[in-house]
Amino acid sequence: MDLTYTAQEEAFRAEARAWLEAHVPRDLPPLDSEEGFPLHLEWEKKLFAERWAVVSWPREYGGREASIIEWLIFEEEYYRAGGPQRATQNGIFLLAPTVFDFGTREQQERILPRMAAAEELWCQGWSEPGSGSDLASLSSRAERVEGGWRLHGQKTWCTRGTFSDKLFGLFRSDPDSERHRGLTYLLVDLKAEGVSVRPVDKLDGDEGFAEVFFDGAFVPDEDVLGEPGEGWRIAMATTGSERGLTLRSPGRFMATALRLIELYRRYRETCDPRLRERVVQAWTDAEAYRVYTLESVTRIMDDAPVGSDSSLMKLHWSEMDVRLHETALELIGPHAELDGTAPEAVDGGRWMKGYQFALSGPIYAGTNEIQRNVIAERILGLPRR
Amino acid sequence: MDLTYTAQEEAFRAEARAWLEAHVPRDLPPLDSEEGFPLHLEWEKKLFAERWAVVSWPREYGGREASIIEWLIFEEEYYRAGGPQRATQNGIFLLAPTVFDFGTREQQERILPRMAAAEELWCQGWSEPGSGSDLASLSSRAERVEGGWRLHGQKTWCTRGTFSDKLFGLFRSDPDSERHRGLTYLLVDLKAEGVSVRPVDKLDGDEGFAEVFFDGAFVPDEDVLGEPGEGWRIAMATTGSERGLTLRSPGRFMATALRLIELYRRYRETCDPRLRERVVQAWTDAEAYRVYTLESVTRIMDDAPVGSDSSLMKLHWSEMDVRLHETALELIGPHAELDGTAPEAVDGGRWMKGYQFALSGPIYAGTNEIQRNVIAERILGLPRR
Amino acid sequence: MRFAFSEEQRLFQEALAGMLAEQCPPEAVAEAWNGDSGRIPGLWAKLAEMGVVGLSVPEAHGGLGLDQLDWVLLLQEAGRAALPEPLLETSAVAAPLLSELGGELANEWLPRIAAGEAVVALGLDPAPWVADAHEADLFLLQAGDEIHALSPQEVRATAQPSVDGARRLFRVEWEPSERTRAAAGEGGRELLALTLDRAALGAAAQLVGLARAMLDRSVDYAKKREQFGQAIGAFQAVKHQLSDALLQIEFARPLVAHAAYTLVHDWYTRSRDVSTAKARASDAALQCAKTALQCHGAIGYSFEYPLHLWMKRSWSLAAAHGDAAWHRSRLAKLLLD
Amino acid sequence: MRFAFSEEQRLFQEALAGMLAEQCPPEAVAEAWNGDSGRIPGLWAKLAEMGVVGLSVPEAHGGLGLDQLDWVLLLQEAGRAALPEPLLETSAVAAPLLSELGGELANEWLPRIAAGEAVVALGLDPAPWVADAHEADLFLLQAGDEIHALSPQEVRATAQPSVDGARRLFRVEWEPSERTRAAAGEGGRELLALTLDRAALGAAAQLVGLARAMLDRSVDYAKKREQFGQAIGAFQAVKHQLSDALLQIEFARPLVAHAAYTLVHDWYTRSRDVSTAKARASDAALQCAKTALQCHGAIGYSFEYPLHLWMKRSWSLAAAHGDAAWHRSRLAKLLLD
Repeated sequence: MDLTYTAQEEAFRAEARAWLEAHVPRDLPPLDSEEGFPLHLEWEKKLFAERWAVVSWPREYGGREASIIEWLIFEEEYYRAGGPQRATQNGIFLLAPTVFDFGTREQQERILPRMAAAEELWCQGWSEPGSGSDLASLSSRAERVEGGWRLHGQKTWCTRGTFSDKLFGLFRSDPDSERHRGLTYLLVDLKAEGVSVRPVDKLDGDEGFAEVFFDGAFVPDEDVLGEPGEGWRIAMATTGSERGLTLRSPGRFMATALRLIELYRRYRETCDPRLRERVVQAWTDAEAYRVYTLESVTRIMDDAPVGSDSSLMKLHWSEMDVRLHETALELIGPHAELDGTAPEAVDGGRWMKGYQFALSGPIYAGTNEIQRNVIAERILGLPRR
Repeated sequence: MDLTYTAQEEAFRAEARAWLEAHVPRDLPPLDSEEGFPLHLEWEKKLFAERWAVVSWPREYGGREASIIEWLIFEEEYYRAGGPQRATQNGIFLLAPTVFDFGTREQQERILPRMAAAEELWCQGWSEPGSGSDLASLSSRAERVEGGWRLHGQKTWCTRGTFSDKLFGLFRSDPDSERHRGLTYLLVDLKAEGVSVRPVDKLDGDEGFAEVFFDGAFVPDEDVLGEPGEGWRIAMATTGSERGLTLRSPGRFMATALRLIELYRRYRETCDPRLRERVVQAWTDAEAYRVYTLESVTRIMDDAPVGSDSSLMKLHWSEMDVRLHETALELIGPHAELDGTAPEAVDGGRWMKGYQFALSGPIYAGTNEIQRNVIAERILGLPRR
Repeated sequence: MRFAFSEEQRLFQEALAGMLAEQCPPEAVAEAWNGDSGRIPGLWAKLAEMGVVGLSVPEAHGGLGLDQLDWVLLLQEAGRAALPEPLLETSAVAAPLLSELGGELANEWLPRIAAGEAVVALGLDPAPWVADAHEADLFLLQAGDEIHALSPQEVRATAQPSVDGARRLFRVEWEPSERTRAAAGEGGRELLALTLDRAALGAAAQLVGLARAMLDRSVDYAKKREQFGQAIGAFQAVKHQLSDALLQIEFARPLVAHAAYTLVHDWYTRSRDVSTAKARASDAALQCAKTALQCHGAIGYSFEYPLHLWMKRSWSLAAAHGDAAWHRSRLAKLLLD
Repeated sequence: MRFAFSEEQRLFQEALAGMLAEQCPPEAVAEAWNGDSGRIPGLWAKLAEMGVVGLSVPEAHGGLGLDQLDWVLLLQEAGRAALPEPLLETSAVAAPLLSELGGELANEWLPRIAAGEAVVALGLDPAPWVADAHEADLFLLQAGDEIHALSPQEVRATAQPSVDGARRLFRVEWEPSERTRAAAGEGGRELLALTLDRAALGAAAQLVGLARAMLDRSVDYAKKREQFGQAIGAFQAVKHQLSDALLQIEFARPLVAHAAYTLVHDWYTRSRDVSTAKARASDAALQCAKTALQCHGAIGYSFEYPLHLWMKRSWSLAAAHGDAAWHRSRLAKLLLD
């Protein structure tokens, strides 16, 4: 056990901190809004230009070949400096790991740098109106044609779909197949003929989702990821691997916990005395996640199977995020309900906005009910039924 | 809406309070213990002698024909005065309602007065080793013989079985039947030949349970309650009726909440400040239960169906009881773990003892998981599967 | 001892529920939130016609002369429908306060309230905000132990938009003066305490209705939505969450009626009972909001689906007139000190 | 950065686990609780032989000279087996304290501890109780900033039986004197702080093991016990309770190792990390106790079934050396003030 950072890691941290403190933009409007989106893109391009967009990627794709520990350090520093949610995150965190593992060299070269540079924005196309938690029940289909596939059907809850250029998702390519079989992982151009995108606003009123309709849109063979019919296996292969970590780094939650402590210091004289303990509890939530991640990452470095850790992590971060924000809202009391546009909104309304975002945590990426089933069945070995 | 008590109800309360304050025994050893049991019996006999044992029963069986409101008042006063758990409770609260509804006149006359006078103590025989929550899976059987039935099999978790004279329970009288059919409700003499009783100690070390083994014990026809084969319907008929209320009256929990407030006053200077809110929350739990019961009782008086209220009430009281005791244990901090025999035990160790008892609440009388299913399916109308 | 509403009270509730089902569907609520006033055009007049707006106005002033107990079921329905009208402040709280203040103030304003022609904004501790200032004809504002009555011209109101689009909140600045003073001293203190209890209780009643609406909608959705080959409502995890939501509601609901009774009869337990009701109703609504969203999944998170209207209204009313923590802290003083 | 125990540490853990599986089965624990000493006859000697008892005793005094980090996995195993021996107080806490006190005290007692021939009782704030006074050969007791060393003849011990039959607790009365004083002033304060951290951390490690044992036993039971025609572990409600229990354990477990590391390396975060670990380990064990009982049902409530041994031990250790509230209150001072 050695919990000190190497000189190289410390140097990496110092460099990241210095650059981020100098460059992180303040008070950007929300990413999911008309006015905020171009400013976020600009920030992504700046990150990429200085090789901070995808630190763990190969240099040829714009990265720094950072170790996983360095990646954790970067994340800590990014959120410590107040960096905004990443506009490229669905690409670099959800799709890229699969492209690295299953893409051809040609696909990697064509897709990854443009994704990291925010020249091409990706959205996911997992859910369908009838397929939420039960992903394997999807029915959007890909019909085999000369040189490619024609798509029919509908995807929904495509995060930031209206701002995106491309969509990745599973399509039923074998019409006789059922459940997990006969699905193909396709990369779809949202500007192509036969694709239409309809915005769906989120709880907080921002334009966060899209529905995407396919009416015979064509996808060439070069945009199949992995083997046709193997989509399920390919999509699942990267959940629970080291990449399972990437979307929810401890840095983000620790930064929120530290902001909560700041908030407590401002309200300590007037707030309910019991909130003192709640703030402490929130910090221990974030600290537990940080320390758990260190252990997990060590197992990854040892090439040990990480297994269903990702389900435990998902439960922990999603429920912690709700508690963190609930505590903040209780601290600010009657100011909690104010919209960001209110002159007296605390911290620009970020806590209510953050709460609404946090509430999606237990729902997306596999509801927490599903995660608890997974833990019970795969880790504890309880019978499926 | 009229929440005042009538002059008659107030007079009843005054009489009960005066008598109880003068007679309630202090610091009895536990009911489920060798030394405590005879003292509790003595108390029950005193209650009966003065017609306080079963206030709502007909006068001919030792009651006062008290209204249900008066019964609630009696319970409030009983626990307010510090009255102990009722040694006769399994008889008077669990069996008696069924005897009133389904017993013959002869059975009522033979059974009820002796039960109320604590001359004959009853224990329940619901569970079997393989049948806990799934009561309908029971397999102890009653074989038809001349003039009665012969019993074979085993019952378990018979509360205070070693101290009891009689057992009531369901037995499979039709060997070809399954689940809820073919069961007969029998009243069994525990001293009869072919019955053996083995004590099973509880969590807290007291002799609380018994296993009862039947090896051809004979039960005469006069000890069948209701029709043979109708046992399930008979046993279920009184759950959810007004009698569903009787075992857990609000008076008991309000008395505990008020004792918790006393405890808080003793420890307020040294305890964690957040416990102040927890104590308040515990009191509102008890108050909510009291007020809910007033509403429920009004429905009963209006002959409106009470339905699955009893499941909501069971969830509330059982989880409230655990919270009440957890709060008390946190208040007394390092003293919480002391056994009642420790010289520095707080209040004779009643809080830890009470906590251990409270922990059984979410388990017995239908686990809280089952109750939640019942609420979802019968009240909310969600599909069974 | 009889804990039940009267037949008459039930019938009034049903009538209001029926009217709101027609006049205040989710689409109308959503539209109101986006509108300038936050209201549904014409609905206030219909409520006045029905007698709801003037429920607490004495008959002599054109109202029904009823009390807080008569409000309970009606405000529950208002909550259930997420009614975007100033029913709580103007009708359930300001009207009885004006009656108690009496004199010119009562004579001038009560008939107008009953007729649906006047909206009253209230500025009461502990809330820093004044709702409805954009449309108020009269402001009743607290300064210490005093109550002041001001015209819209005498206050400066700065909008402080809430996430609840129908609760138009404002920071109101104003100067107390002898001319504006309507009550002071012991009398002022007592009236303010009573008014706060009325307001908190009214919010609690609405929260019970909101919670129930969110639960009912979730139950309906869980019966229809299928995943893994069955209705999600057949999954035990969903069942238990919804059962817990019902449990919270059912043990808050009678407390609201109970507090209304002790308020009307001025029992010494009045404030204790109101705080108990408001604390538990707030908790119930907040829990139901989370449960409803979780059982709906992504659809509940979309702006097009109306669940968020109920959720935001719950967040807002749970905070209004003292949140659960404020009321439990008041309870602690009453019970423990 | 490498967050993993060494191969050696893992092997030692396995060896102890194997030995305890044989020597410390639930029946032996139950018997120990009923016995005069609360111990399993002969087990302490075997633990000494294995090197566990003298783990922290310097090699020069016959021990293994290892540190708090080496204790983590061993104390987890002790917790898992509900080991009824004074391992925490005598071996994991008193031994390093005696090393630090040094001099005659160390020379006299450390070899005896390593040989399994001496038991040390500790009286440390905030605990009002002293464990093991009935069999202690040496008492190390706190008086303000001072540490005093006393013989059994110099103290009056009154038994204060705990629900945990192996934790023999006592109220100890004694007089501090110059003769008994082992440390004072700044040095005393520092040693006491370090010792409290060691004790709290040791209790936390045992609690993690206890929690895991209760979970494992519950999972096994839920796989076998059938109701309504299926194993109860197939019901989603049972699955989710057990998943939540695992979640609590898994996010407490690494915190214990982390705190052990910062304690050994004397990072400035030491007390913060220990309090985080103890608070969360206590919470996890208390939650697992409740979950285990609920998933077992009536059988778990019976004295014959050993679950209650683990539950009571959890209640006792969750309170020992500062309960969760105490540690969160300490954390609040460190983080917020």
